[in-house]
Parts: sequence; C-alpha cells; structure tokens
Amino acid sequence: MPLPVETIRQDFPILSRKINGYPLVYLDNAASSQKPKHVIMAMTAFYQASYANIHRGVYTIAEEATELYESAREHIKNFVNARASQEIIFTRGTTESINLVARSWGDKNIQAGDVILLTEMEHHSNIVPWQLLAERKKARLKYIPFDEKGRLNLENLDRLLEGCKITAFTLASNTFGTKNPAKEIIRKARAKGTLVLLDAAQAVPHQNVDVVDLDCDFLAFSSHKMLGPTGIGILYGKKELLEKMDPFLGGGEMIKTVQWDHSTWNDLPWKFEAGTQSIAEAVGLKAAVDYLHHLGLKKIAEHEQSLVRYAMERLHEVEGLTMIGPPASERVGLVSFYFKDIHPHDVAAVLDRNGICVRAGHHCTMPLHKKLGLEATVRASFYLYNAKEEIDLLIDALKEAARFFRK
Amino acid sequence: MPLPVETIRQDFPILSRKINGYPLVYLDNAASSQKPKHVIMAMTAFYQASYANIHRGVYTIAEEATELYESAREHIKNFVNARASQEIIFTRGTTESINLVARSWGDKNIQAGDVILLTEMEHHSNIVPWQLLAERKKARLKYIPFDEKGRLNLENLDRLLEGCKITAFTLASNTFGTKNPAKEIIRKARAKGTLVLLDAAQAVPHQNVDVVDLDCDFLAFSSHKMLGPTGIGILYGKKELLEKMDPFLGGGEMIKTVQWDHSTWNDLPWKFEAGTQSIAEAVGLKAAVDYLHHLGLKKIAEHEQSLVRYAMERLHEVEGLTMIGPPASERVGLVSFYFKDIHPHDVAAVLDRNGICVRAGHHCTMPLHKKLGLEATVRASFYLYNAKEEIDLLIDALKEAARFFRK
Amino acid sequence: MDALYREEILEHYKYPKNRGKIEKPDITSFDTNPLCGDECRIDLKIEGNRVKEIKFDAKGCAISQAATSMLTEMIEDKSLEEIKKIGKKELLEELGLELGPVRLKCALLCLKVLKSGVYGIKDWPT
Amino acid sequence: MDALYREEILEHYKYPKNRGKIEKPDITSFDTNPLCGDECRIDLKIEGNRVKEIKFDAKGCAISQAATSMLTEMIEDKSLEEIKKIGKKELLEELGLELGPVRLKCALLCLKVLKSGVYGIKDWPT
Ligand SMILES: Cc1ncc(COP(=O)(O)O)c(C=O)c1O
Ligand SMILES: Cc1ncc(COP(=O)(O)O)c(C=O)c1O
Repeated sequence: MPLPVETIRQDFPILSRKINGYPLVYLDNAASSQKPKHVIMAMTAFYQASYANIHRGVYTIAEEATELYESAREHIKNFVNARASQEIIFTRGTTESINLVARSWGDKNIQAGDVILLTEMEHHSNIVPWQLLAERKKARLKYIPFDEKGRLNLENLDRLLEGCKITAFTLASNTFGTKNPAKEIIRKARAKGTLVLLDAAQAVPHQNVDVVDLDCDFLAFSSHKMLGPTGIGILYGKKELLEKMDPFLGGGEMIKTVQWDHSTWNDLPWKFEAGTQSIAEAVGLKAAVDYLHHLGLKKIAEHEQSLVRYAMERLHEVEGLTMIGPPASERVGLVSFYFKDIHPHDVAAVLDRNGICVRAGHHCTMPLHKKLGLEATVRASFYLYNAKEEIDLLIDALKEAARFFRK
Repeated sequence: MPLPVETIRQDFPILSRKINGYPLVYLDNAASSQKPKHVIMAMTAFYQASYANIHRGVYTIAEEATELYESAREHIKNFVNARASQEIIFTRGTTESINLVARSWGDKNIQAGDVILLTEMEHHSNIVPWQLLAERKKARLKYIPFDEKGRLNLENLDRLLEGCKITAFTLASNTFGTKNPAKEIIRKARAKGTLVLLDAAQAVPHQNVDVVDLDCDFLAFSSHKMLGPTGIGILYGKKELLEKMDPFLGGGEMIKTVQWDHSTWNDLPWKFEAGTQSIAEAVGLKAAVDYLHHLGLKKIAEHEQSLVRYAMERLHEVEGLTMIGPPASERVGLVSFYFKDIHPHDVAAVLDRNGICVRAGHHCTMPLHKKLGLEATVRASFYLYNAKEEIDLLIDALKEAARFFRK
Repeated sequence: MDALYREEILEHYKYPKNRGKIEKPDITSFDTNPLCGDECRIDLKIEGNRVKEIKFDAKGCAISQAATSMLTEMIEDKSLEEIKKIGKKELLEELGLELGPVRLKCALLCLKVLKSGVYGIKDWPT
Repeated sequence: MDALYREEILEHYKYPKNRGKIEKPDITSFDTNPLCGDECRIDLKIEGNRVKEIKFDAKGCAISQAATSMLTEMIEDKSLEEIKKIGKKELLEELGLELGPVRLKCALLCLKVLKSGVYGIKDWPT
C-alpha cells in the first residue's frame, strides 16, 4: 500500500493555507519541513500540563518533564538504532552537532599536518567548522571531488585518506540530491584508522538510517527537517569516543562537581548538555519520530522516489531548463535546476505568486555552485505530504516564468 | 494599581492543574517559568500558518517567518534598551551566551596570567566556561567574596581588578536572591579597563534592565525564565566588541562567502548565528516580551518584592528553619532555606505531596553551598502569577514536613 | 505578477542604464549578498565633488539589477552630499515595490555598495 | 505521604543499619549524585569471597539513606557473585516505592557505589 498522502495532508494545518488565492504548495522541504498537528499539540499539551525544568526537580511536573525528555532520547536512540541512549546528545541542530565534534574531538586529536577529508558537495555547516579547526591546528583540508553528474569520484580515495584523522561527509546532498556510497567510504576509512562523521540532515528524515549498520563514529541531524520543531538537533557518537572527549560548553547540568578552581564532568550524555535544554522541543521531536515511525521510513522513501522521478521527467518539458545532479534513482527527493537566462530569484518570485515555495540560491553549498560555474540554482524538494499534482503546478508555473521573462 | 494576579493566573493553563488532588502551587520560577497562553498560541499559530526556514527563502511564508524572527530581535533590543538590533544575538540560553563570549572574546583576548574575576555566588554556567578558558590560556580565576548575609564584599575590589581583563557576575543571585550593586562594580571595572559581562538570567524576567544605563559590555539571559519557550536565549554585546570577535560556531547563515580553504563572515548579528535558528522559539519569546511589557516590569518587581517580604516573615514561624541571604528589601523574589535535621529532598517531597513545587538541591551553585557548609537548600521562587495564599500553603506544608520527620 | 515586476522594472532589467566599467574610477566599490550570491560593483568618476560618470556591473535577479540601474540614474550629476542623502526610503520609492525582507536585500545591495564607496567605509551596515 | 515514606523506610532512615566505617576495608567505594550533592561510601570486608562485614556512610535524603541501609542488609553474608546479581529491580522491590526519575537517582546511588566497588570499575554507569 502506498503512502496515504491525502490523509497525511490533513495532519498538516499549514497545507490548507492560501497564498494569493492559490493553495500553498510547499516544495522547500530540504530547508525545513512543516509540522503535523501531533507535533504542535504535543508541545502545547506539554506547556499546558507538565512544563518544568528537568533533572533537578523532585516535584511531580519536573519528574514528568524529565521522563518525557529522556524518553525522547530513547526514541531517537531506537530511530537510528544506536546501542545506548548515552550515545544520543541533544544539540540545537546539525550545525551545532558538527561544531561540537570539531571542537571537542578535533581540538584534542587533530595536529599540525593532519588531513581532514570532506567532499565537494558539503553544506557550509559541514565545511566551516572544519576550516576553523584546520586553522586552529594547522591541519590540511582535502575534498573528495564530484563528477559532472554530481556523484562522488572515489578513484583517489585511498590517497586522500592518507594521514587523514577524520572524514566528514553528507549521506545525501542537499543540492544534487545524490545518495552517497557511505558504506564504501566508511570501509576504506576504517582500514586507514580514519574516523567518520556523517551529516545526516538530509537522510534521517527520509530513509532508514542505522548507525550500527553504517558503522559511523558520529552522525548529525536536525529535528526541524524531520517534522519536529526548531531549536533541537542530535549528535550520535560512539560511546568510547564521547567518553574520551572534553566537554563542549560549560555550565549547569554538565558537571558532577564544581569547585573554585576546577570541575569534574557528569556522565554521558549529560556531559555535553550544558544549561537548560530544549525541553519542549524534545517533546515535539518525540512526537515527530512517532509520526514518521508509524508511517514507515521505507514507504516515505518510496513515495519521495516516485515524486522525484516524476518531477525530473516533467522538468525536461520546460524549455531552457537544466537540471544538475544524478538520475532520479540515485537521489533523495529533491532536484535543483537553473535557466541560463533567468535568475533563480526571479523564478522563485514568479512561483511564489502561484503559491509555490521553492528555494532559490546557493543552498549553503557555495563551493559546489562555484565549481559548476553557477551563482545559484532553484531547488524543489519533496516530503511525505507532497502530491504529484503539486509537481504539475510547479511545471505550469515554471513555464509561465519562462514566458514572462522572455517575452 | 497592583498587579491583577487573579486575571494573570487565567492566562496560564498549567495553573489549573491538580497534583494529588491539590492545586498546583508553582514556586520554582528561578529554575524556569510557566508560559501564558499568548506564548503557546503564538508558536502554534506560527507553525500552523507561516512556518518556513528564514533568511534564504523568497516565498511568502519564508518572508513572513523572517520578519517575525527579526522583529523578535527588535523586541528584545527595545526590552533591554540596546542601541542597535545588531547587538542582540540569539543563542540557546544564558549558558550558551556565556560560553560564546568565553570562546570568541576570551580565546582572542585572554593571555597567560590574566585575571578573570567572578563572584562566589555565581551559577555554574557563569563559572565553568571561565574555568575552561582559564585552563586553555593559563589565566587566573579570582572571586569576589560574599559575607554572612550573602552580600558581595567589595572592600578589595580594586585589588581584585588588577590585571583583570574581564569580570563576569550575576545581576541577581539565584540562591541568595541578592541584587548585586552592578553599577558600582562596573564603574570600578571601567576605571581599570576591565570588560564586564552580566549574567542577567535572574534579572531580565523580573525588573527593568537597561544595558545603556548599566554600561555593561555583555549581558546574557534565557527565554524560558521570562515566560518564553525553551530553546532560545540572548546575548547582548556592544557592537564594537562583537565586530572584533571571531565567530563561535561555523556553518550556514553566519558566512558571507565560503571557499575551499577559507570563508568570510556575515555581518552582525548573523555572524554569531550559525545554522538554522530557533525560529518558532523567537516567535514565542516575542509574545513573552509583549506580555511582560504590557504588565510592566516595575509592577512585576513590586509584586515579587511584596511576596518575598511576606514569605520571609512567615518562614520565621517554622521551627528549625534557617534562611540564607540578605533581608527582603535587597532581594529579587526568591528565598532559600534549610532545616538542620531534614534533608531538602525530603522537604520537597513532602511539599510535592501537597502540590507545591520548590527546588531542593544546590541550584547550580555548589561552591556557594560549600562555603556555607551546606550540601543543599530548599528554594522557593516567585513570579507574577504567584499569590500570597500560595505562600500560606507553603508554610503549612513546611510545618507538616517538620512534624512528619521529627515525630 | 504585476505588483512585483512592473513594466519599468522589467525595462531596467532588460535594458539597464549605465552598465559597464570605468577605466580609472575615482571611487569604486564592490559587495555581495551572501544569501543569494548577488554581486554588485559601482564605479564613479567625480569632478568638483559631483558625479561625472557612473557605471555598474551587477549579477543578480531582476529586482537587484533594476534597482542598481535605477539608482545609477538617480545619482547622475548629483553632488556627493546629495548622494549621501539618498537612503532606503528614496530608492524604494523609486522602485515602487513592496518587498519582503529577503528581496529587500536584493534591492538594497546597490545602495550599500554606493554608500560604502562614497563614505569610504568598507563594510557598510545593511 | 504514606506511599513515599512507608514506616519501614522511615525506620531505616532514623535508625540505619551498618552505618560506620571499616578500618582496613578490602573494598571501599565512594560516589556522589551531582544533582543534589548526595554522597555515599561503602566499605566491605571480604572473607572467602563472601561479605564478612559492611559499613556505609551516606549524606542525603531519607530515600537515599534508607536505600543504602537496606542494601547493606541485603548483602550481609552474600558472596561477591550473589552481589553482582543484585540489580535495580531487586533493590527497588525491597524499597517498595514508586519513584520518579530524579528520586530514583537518590535511591540508586548506593547500588552504583556498591557495584563499582565490587567490579573495581571507577565510574559505574547509572
Ligand atoms: C543566575 C543564573 N545564571 C545562569 C543560568 C543558566 O541559564 P540556562 O540554564 O537557561 O542556560 C541560570 C539558570 O539556570 C541562573 O539562574
Ligand atoms: C546537508 C545539510 N547539512 C547540514 C545542514 C544544517 O542543518 P541546520 O541548519 O539544521 O543546523 C543542512 C540544512 O540546512 C543540510 O541540508
């Protein structure tokens, strides 16, 4: 049975909104997803009935809040199949998760001359923290190149891994949509003793991700892209590694004892959770995981695959439009494209007049765009609530935009 | 006209909850505050009608979301009377705000032997980041002592400020309740060229805080203690200082350009806001600021002052109970106390049976407690929705606890 | 469509005024919009404190290109003092558009570049 | 009140068993609960792989003191193997209380200390 898209759409209040009289067609899911009422209601109910700060209170609502927060961690642990809940650290998002590793693991383990290996299709959030680390430590950044189809070229991988202490790459590209051959890279990295961080921001919301099966050392993702609220994200890390790492932020909750001149640290995962956490957000995220789990990631992936296949077929019809990236079968549910003679902003503006939300810009992958000789592209990205009919509307609007600017 | 407490209580859905058949009496406001329906509804409405990622989208809901987010910043700017909205940086909370300064300002400006001056009554979040910085840089931590009434002893302040690059202290103590003489300390610090960071976590929710009048360099506070949601906090910093500081986290949105080997940074305040921000939380915080502003911080402060005065009077009635800290007139609305023969956890547990929420523990001020020779205390902390009658219930329950454990 | 892309905007976009480069400009200034990769360079030739010649080069959307073209028209023959008086408000009136915060940045990049050139301040605040 | 502070718990709290210190313990272990400042030390005298003597010293609430006292009673004369089999479940059954996550930590600190002593592992996971 395919995904019951019409029923699903009823769960997302925003999808009944009209823009300039047109129904909202939300195709910017790679930037952030909309939220089902289950998630919104879970947070509202929490604030209305059980809100309190966690861990420290011995009264009823504080214990309820603590239980909810820690059970969100359990949910995430099961969702990515981690071995222990101590391996799940709550952060503000993918970006903070990666920065945490670059600081806490990186500052301790990276030395002058060491190689840090990224790919040419990384999001800025998986480039800049490593640039800053490389600068602090005089380490060297290298990049696995991509080919003209937006696929990683692994020919020289062994050479690139030489002297490499950590490689950080995305499971799925937010610009090309490419699903990267993570297992192959991880196997080679393992052989060289190189650690692996996976940027799973575009993967966890859309497909089954199993950290044991992948055998990665760290995995970072964001709640807001997987139907959950803003303000919370996740870092998975192998326990042995997390245990040896120094804390990232200092403050309340991450300590065991504080004295005038020094402190000792709390156990995992709290060692990395300084200060009051995103409590209501954890409650919302838990509801999001339930929602996704209930529908099944496999079905969601199949649905998105059928949407991207259909979208790419139909985009071929639009005159002067060029798509970037691999064939549909090698993608998650997104496609980026451009017109040689119309700026992406203008395309997006015309689409917006028709109620259609797409992204126009560099999608936080400037180096990728630069390599393609482009400033910006238009990106349409799909999720479980998107329907084929919405792609038809997209195509119509793109044709209209082309007509308008060429008239 | 005094604060219309009965009307205000109607705005807080959680206050109608019952615990073991008793009405909820929430006296743990220093840990976190409850949320009025205005705040909860603002976030719900946002998720239901205008949710999108910000800054990058050129479609309607993305522009609406961006406008809401940036207008939250304007609200905060006006709330603390900052000169420009570039001086307001969104973080996850007070803890992250202080860590940001310790890293971004500290790593660049603190050298071996420099003094960092704190006080003996700081929250762990305003100790540990400085300990970590001192360790990284071989700097020296010093502490302004407090006297037997929980007041800062400023006798040796000039000497403590020698060689001191930055002093970080709390505007109001979360354990004693003491309102610290910030202006006096700041004046002396200025004279020595020492920068000043104020931990305003316990101040901004309860009284007017004016950064220009105070003339502080940095000010940190949290949304969740001022009726706002979890997951967002604020760092105010003087523009000239923020401009010279390096970024804290690297990633999307905080860059101007990214190239393979280096990047350049976005303008203030975005230079310090890496990755997807706490967007819905900013919307909720904005509603919280509106709510507080509408009632007036002055009235709120007066109400809390009358509550703490009454509470301290009545606590004298309870046999074997000792309060710590200064007289009511020198306090914000909170009071910590202990029984020599009953553990604070047991006190809190008995109170919880009666629906009363207080904190029992070290309140993240372990060094303070150690100096007093205490492991933990009980703390009752008040906010705008608390009523005198709730203090009567607290006193009754404390008397019951004393009877129970002494029988 | 009409509200966003008035005929005049489209005209400026398709047939920009003052596009080009000045060989030896008295003032030249360049900046980018990090959010969408727009770029803008403005060259000025000044004589007796007055704009003698103006050229620009801009990559970007219709709004940003049209705004730059219109801005250069607005300052032809103007004195530096007069230019300093041109603000957001004046440019947006000329454009005659209602813009959200993101597209506003597209429209205002040229003004930022012009101001930072005229005032000689590298990073003119937006 | 009754559910949380049963008579037996109060008895153990007011008149703890095995409180004290062993001069030359074969095993001694100490830990704290960072959330509330509770402290717990357990000393064991072992003979022939069996507990010969046991003493504890604990600062903390009634629950944590009573739990420690009860735990020391549970392991009197037990072999190290038998002790290793005592888990959360067994201790909580003995306590006979329903505890929230925070107070659970109060109750389980003594078990953590005992286990880390018996296994010789410094930071026994909670
Ligand atoms: C004085 C003081 N500083 C800092 C903090 C830390 O704030 P947060 O936990 O929101 O980061 C708190 C509250 O816990 C506090 O009371
Ligand atoms: C591949 C990838 N990595 C990292 C990020 C950053 O995530 P966030 O902005 O939630 O920190 C994103 C999304 O923006 C992304 O698509």
